[in-house]
Amino acid sequence: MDLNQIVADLGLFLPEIILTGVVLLVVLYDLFQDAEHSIRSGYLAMGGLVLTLLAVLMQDTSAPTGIFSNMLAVDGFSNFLKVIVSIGAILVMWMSFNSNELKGRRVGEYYVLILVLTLGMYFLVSATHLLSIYISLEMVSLMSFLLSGYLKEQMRSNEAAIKYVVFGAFSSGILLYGFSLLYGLTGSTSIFEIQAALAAGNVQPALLLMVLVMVLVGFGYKIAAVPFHFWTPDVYEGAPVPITAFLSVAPKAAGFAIIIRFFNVVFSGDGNPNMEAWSALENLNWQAVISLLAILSMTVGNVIAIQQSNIKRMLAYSSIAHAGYMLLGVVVADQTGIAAILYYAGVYMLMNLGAFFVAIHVKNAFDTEEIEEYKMLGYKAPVLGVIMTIFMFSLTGLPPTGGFIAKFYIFRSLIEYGDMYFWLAIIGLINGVISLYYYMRVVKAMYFGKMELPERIHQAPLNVTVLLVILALPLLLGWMIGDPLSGYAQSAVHFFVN
Amino acid sequence: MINLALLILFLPLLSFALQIFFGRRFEDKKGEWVSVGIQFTTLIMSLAMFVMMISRNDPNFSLEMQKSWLDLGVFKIDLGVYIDNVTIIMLNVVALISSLVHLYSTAYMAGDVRYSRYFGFLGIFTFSMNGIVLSNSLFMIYMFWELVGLSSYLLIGHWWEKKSAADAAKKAFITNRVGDIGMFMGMMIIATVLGTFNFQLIADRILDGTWASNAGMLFGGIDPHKLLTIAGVLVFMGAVGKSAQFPLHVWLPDAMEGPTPVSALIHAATMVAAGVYLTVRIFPFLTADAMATIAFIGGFTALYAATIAITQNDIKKVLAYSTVSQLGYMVMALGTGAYVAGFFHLVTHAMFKGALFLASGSVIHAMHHSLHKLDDHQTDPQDMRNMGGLKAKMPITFGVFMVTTAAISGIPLFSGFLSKDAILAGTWTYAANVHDGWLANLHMAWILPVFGFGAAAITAFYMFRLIFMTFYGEAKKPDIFKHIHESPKVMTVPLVILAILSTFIVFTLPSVNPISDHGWFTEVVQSPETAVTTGAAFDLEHFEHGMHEAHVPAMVTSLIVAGLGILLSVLVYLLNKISAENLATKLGALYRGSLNKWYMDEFYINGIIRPFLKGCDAVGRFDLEFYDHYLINGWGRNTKRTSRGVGFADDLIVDGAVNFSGIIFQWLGWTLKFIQTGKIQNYLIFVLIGAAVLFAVNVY
Amino acid sequence: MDHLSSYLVLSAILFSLGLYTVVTRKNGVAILMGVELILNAANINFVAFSKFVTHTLDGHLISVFIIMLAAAEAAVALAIVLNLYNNRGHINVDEANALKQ
Amino acid sequence: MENHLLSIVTFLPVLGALAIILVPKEKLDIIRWGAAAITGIQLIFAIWILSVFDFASGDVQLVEHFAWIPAFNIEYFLGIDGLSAPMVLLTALLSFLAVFSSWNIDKAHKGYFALFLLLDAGMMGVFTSLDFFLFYIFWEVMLLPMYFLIGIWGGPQREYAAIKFFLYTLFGSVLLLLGMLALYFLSEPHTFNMLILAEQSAQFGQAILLGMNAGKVIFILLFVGFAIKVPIFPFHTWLPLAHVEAPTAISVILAGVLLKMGTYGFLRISWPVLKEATLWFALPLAILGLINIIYGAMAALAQRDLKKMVAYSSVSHMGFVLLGMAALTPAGMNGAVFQMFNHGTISAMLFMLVGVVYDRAHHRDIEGFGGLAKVVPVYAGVTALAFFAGLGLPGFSGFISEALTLIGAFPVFTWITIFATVGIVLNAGYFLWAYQRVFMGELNSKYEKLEDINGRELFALIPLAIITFFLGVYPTPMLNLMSTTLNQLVEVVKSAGMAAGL
Repeated sequence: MDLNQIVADLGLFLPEIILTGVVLLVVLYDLFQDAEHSIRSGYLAMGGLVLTLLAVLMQDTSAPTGIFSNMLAVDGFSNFLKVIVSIGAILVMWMSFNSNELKGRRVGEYYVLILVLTLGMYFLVSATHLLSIYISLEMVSLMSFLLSGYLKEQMRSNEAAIKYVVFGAFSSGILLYGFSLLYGLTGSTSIFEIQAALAAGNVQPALLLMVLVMVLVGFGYKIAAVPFHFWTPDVYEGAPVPITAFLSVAPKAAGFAIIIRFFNVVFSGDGNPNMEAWSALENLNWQAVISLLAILSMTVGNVIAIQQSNIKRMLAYSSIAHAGYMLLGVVVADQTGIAAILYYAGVYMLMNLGAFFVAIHVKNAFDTEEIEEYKMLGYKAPVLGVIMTIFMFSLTGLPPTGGFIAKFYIFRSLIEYGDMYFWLAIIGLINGVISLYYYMRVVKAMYFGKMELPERIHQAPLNVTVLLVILALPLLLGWMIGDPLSGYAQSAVHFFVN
Repeated sequence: MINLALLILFLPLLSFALQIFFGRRFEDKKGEWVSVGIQFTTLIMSLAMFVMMISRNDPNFSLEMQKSWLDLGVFKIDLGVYIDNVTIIMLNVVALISSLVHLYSTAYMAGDVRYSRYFGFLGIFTFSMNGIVLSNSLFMIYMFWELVGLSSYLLIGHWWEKKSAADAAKKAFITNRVGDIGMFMGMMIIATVLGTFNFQLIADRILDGTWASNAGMLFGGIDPHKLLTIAGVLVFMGAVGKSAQFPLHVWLPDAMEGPTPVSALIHAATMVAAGVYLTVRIFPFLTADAMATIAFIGGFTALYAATIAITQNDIKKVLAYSTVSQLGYMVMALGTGAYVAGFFHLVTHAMFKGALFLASGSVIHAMHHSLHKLDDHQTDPQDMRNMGGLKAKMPITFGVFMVTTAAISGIPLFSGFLSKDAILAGTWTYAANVHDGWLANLHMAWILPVFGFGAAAITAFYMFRLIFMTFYGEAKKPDIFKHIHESPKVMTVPLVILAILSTFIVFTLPSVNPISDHGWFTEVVQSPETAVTTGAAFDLEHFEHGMHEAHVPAMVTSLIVAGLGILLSVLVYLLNKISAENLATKLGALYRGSLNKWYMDEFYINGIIRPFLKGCDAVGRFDLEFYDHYLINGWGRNTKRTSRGVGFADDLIVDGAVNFSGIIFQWLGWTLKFIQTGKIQNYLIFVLIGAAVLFAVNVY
Repeated sequence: MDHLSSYLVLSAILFSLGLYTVVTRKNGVAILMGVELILNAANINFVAFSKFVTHTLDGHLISVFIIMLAAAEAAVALAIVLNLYNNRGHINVDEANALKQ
Repeated sequence: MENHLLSIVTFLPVLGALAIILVPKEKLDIIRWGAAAITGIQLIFAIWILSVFDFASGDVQLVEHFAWIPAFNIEYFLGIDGLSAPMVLLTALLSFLAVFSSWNIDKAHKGYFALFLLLDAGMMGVFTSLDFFLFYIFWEVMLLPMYFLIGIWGGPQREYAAIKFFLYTLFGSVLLLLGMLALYFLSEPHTFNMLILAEQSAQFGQAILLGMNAGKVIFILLFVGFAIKVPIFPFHTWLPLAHVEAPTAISVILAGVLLKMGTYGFLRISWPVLKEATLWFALPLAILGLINIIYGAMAALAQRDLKKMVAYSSVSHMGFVLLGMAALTPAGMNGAVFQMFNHGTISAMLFMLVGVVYDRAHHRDIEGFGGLAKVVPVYAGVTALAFFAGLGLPGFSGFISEALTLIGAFPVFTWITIFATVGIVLNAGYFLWAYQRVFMGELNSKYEKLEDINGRELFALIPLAIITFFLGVYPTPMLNLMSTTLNQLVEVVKSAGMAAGL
């Protein structure tokens, strides 16, 4: 480990460097803005993020490498997720520009926090070392705490933040304790070495299982899987809507990234997730644990979502269910399964952000978050209605939307194993049907019922419409024209292995 | 000849189309005469065929033409025309009666609200009836079978404003369908075993052993002979429906709700005889058991219907039951193997019963006009208790009535005597000679002559009762009587023609012996060879010989019983020596039974239809109110109830759509909501518990 | 006290105490202290394993980072708790249940 | 152009829907006539397709085949054979005629016709696609417009009906999806191509899934998916509700085309791909067919709502299809598909007729009419015709198909068929009873001024009546169209069973 190597690695670290630079720049720039114009910092942050995204896209990941003594990996997998979280962040910033909640505040630091959160996720998706995992996880968590409590004077936001903090700190504490045991059991901190040690045997299965559960508490909280989801509804409701949207998408994707990387390396038979014939660690059936988690998440998420009358809460709960679907891919944990998760993450980002964005706009324009009060929206604002319908169908997983293809890929990867996961697929699909029920309530409210045609048709501002179309169109058409996302996701299942 | 037959078949259809599409426009411009013209054209054509047949004088004459209609490669159905002497005679009967009824109707139906449509329906009826007559296969006959059902439905329901008419039409159609499904099942058996519906091929293939070798594929290797019995009886079910045999006879009396000419054409002369015609067609492949069944049903129906006819007061109802009874005769004849006699009776019956109905129509027409003049809409013009003494006012009608009543009662010199006598001789022979079939096995064959002679006596009685009540005695309603007039020529001419055709000589030419049926008819119509080689009831020669021997005793007996019947009738209704009322009270239960048609309708309505409709209701309710509601939606509603108590999410569930999601999910959701307390520390505990459970589950 | 097991027992006790504190205390600051206990339990593990098992400095290194991050976390958390106090006048987490459904 | 006929006929309505969206909503006539024109052109194309279709060949024709999503071997594969050709014609025909039944839609016309055209495209796609994945996409796509069409333009309980329909069918669809994926992975190489799947039929019978014979498990999965559409008892309860609440044109499409998709799915996928399982399940299917026939007819007899009665009659009529299919004899199979077509035309007529009287009287209570024949003779006449066609009177196409299914099923399921014939009587019962109560008897004075059926309504009905009548008298063209394919189907399924020793 010499300095030359570090300097050489910096080349592969370029996106993060740029992002860090942007953060600093925005902080500085924001110093010179008064509250009224602090939104400009937001524009700057968004611009910087676009730049970073370009850097990520330009990075050559054909040869996966570890940088900084294999603390971080630069590979196709992390690259894909960086793209996802960056796009998510950009879209959320765009949404935030239109959010009434943030109007009249000083918002420079808000955007800075989002940037840092993004940076944290950059690290998280590429972490390959217990230390880097923990640090990046904390980075993401801390920023999330702050963002969810951003509406300082609002009781709800406040409460959300405190709960989030307590829950987050608690979970990461347990995670850390698990890490420490893992370190003790294997004597190393790099996930590759840990794997090697575990594969060599000599570790008591029960102890290993305990470690596994502890690790899961930490990761599970990040992706809001049942039973580690309890913070979700409260935080999602209390946080500013754009942040809720962001939390339900980007950190979740990053959380999945670390779960996949961690589990597929540490708890695998040969430590190489790039191989076709991938196998789990012999004495630890962690896939069963994940299956259980997946089933619980899907079912509980759906069941509670049914009860919601507030669209934000409904979307929040349903995000738990979606985490469950994605976990199904983790269960399979082979190349197709991971590709399916990546694909799902991408599609889910589009549709969930889209749905939240419509919700924000409806809140702005009609001042309501109640699903019942979406009444006649389809006629009052036809474009908004149609687009929302597309999002709802996609979230349900109905053809011809991307949501269907995403689910299709997930279930496809399950059924590939024939008997093994067939029941899991059935449960998952039935859950899909249940979800129809609450998503359709939105559609129903928008179109059905006694029709009183509005006098005036509401026209959303151009930038809102443009953003919505950008989100909706790929959902509708993307998969039909060669499905570029699918190709990208498949090529991205390429891990750095030491 | 085939082309001629096809013309006869399709011309009435043209009449139908013209009347339906253009009839209304020409209603005031004698448009009906187009139909009458067409009908008479077919009559001329039929007569031409008849003449050819007589000159050919070949009992084995037959012609067949068929075309592929439906071809699935491995499965095909051909439609075609089969003509033999029976066909030709039947075509003549249909054409003749139909023509006369057309003519008659121009007066009888004058001024009707749906005048042109009436003629159109007569057209489609004639078409379908000709179709039955000309069919060469079971499948084709089935199709036309249903079509006559349709025309019958349309014509019975001609005055659908009356609920009774609409009811009767529906009843006729559905009762017939009950018989038809039997027929269809029989067809399916035959088609499955033999792969054909064609009458000739069926007979051939039974004869060459195809049946015996293939029959085992049904019902798990059933005895072929038994299967043939089943098939035969099932096909005969169609005849039971159409020819109003017990127990499916109930529709025919009700069908009298239709216009009287329709009753004459359809419900007396032709359509109801289609069942007999069908039996004639399937005659070659009926087994002894099947024939015994047919004979028994026919005989029972003959007697049964006759007993009801005694007490009816509606002139058309008497005739209707008499028709049922006479059809029973024909069926019984075929069942006993008296093929020629059965078909012969069909033809003679068509003439005299057609005449009887048209004559009764003439009476009703007169009554109706009289009532119309009196502006009386209460009195029933068909009730014989309102008539009496009409002899003087309506001499032609009366004359026709006398002739045809004589014919139906089996009085010598009239056609009915010949045919009925032949049937009775047949039953006699059967009872004496039969050695197979369940009737013989149970030693019950003697019951058939009992049915036959009993019915003959009763027939004579009630027919004369009808005459006496209607035409003799005092006019019971003098003011009505005052306005009675003889019907116009277009009505009486057909009557007279049919009366003439009810005399013996028409059928015995060139011979003129009034007590023997030898003549052109027995020359051209002869019993076909049976295809059932094993277990036939008796061999043909033996049977003909027996018929010959039974002829005289049967004739004598029938004359005696008819005479007794007439005598009783004279005593009661003409001379009033015996009081009908006293007789009725004395007979008590019997009288009431007869008057109420032995409660068959009540049995059907209360015993079958009502319970079945209740069952349907139950199914309908079960489906929507129980199955769908409880099993599929019910969870939601239960939750609604419980949640009212708990008091949350009410509006959501009232919302209605929840009812699919099910109580389990609701309950789960409720519980989970309960867990979501909002207290962070509870959450943490739950996390710990969750983690512990995960751990525990996977350790074990 | 130079057996690994002693350290592990200590850390386990600390961990349990931490959990107990977090779950039972109502005071926001106290809960954060409980979290610190958990983190320190992990720290002890890391250092102990480092000393007895691996004989490298990896564990020490990690524990240094943990201490640092714990400070950052405390800063954030306290800021939020402070905010709670500003809004409510107390820091009783238990009563923060406005988001209950 | 001939190479792309199927694509054109499938996607033309999508273009039409887009075009209609662009029309300003005030231009009502352009919207209506536009929809009529598009479906009309589609019908012309459908007829063109039949004109170039080779009747003598049982193979797939007019094929359009190229890779679509190569990663999963998903293909864009369209083609028709004797099984789908009648359905293509039926879809185009009913879509065209249903536009005219949609004339009196009273709100949001633009949305209605756009969705209607999308529905049309979805249905057409189901019948033309030969790639299972593509099939599934169309299958589901068709759901969405249906949901809106019932939920927005339906009767008083429309929302409930719509969501129920949606949930029911989606439930079936996910099982279908499972079955589809299972087939995909059991095939080698993995494929959704139905023809290749059919070729590999034998190996599905040998594989194990869920500890059972994979063929049977998949059969059941597909069965539920298809059965809900048919609908087969006990999955039928969405149907009366959806039919009753849907606007007339949509009821027409529902009964005329949608129900056929279920049975089509059986014959297109379950039968050829899961041959052994098909033979295995033939008896239970026949029993279900019998239940459908009798149960549907009995429920129909109990109804007071005319539309509900017609809806249940569909349940009954589809039972014949099922019975014929299960028999696996040429007569039964041809009868079943012919019955699919005939039920399409006849039930379309029935629903249109119910719509006619509902538009005028604003209710459908059978007991609430009486004597209508007096004031609306033409309507009464056409209804009589449709009712008699419905009850299977010879001379109408329904008779032939019902007779064929029964004759075909008889040698195989003798007792079941015997009981099924009772359905013939019951059919006559409810149709005639309803007819009597509505049209006969004393005229209900409320309806003295009832308007007779108008030209537009007749325009939609008469072609159907003519087809019903024509095929009833001369069924050969339609049977020729399908018999080669269907006989082959029977042959391969049977021989596979023989090979498997069933």
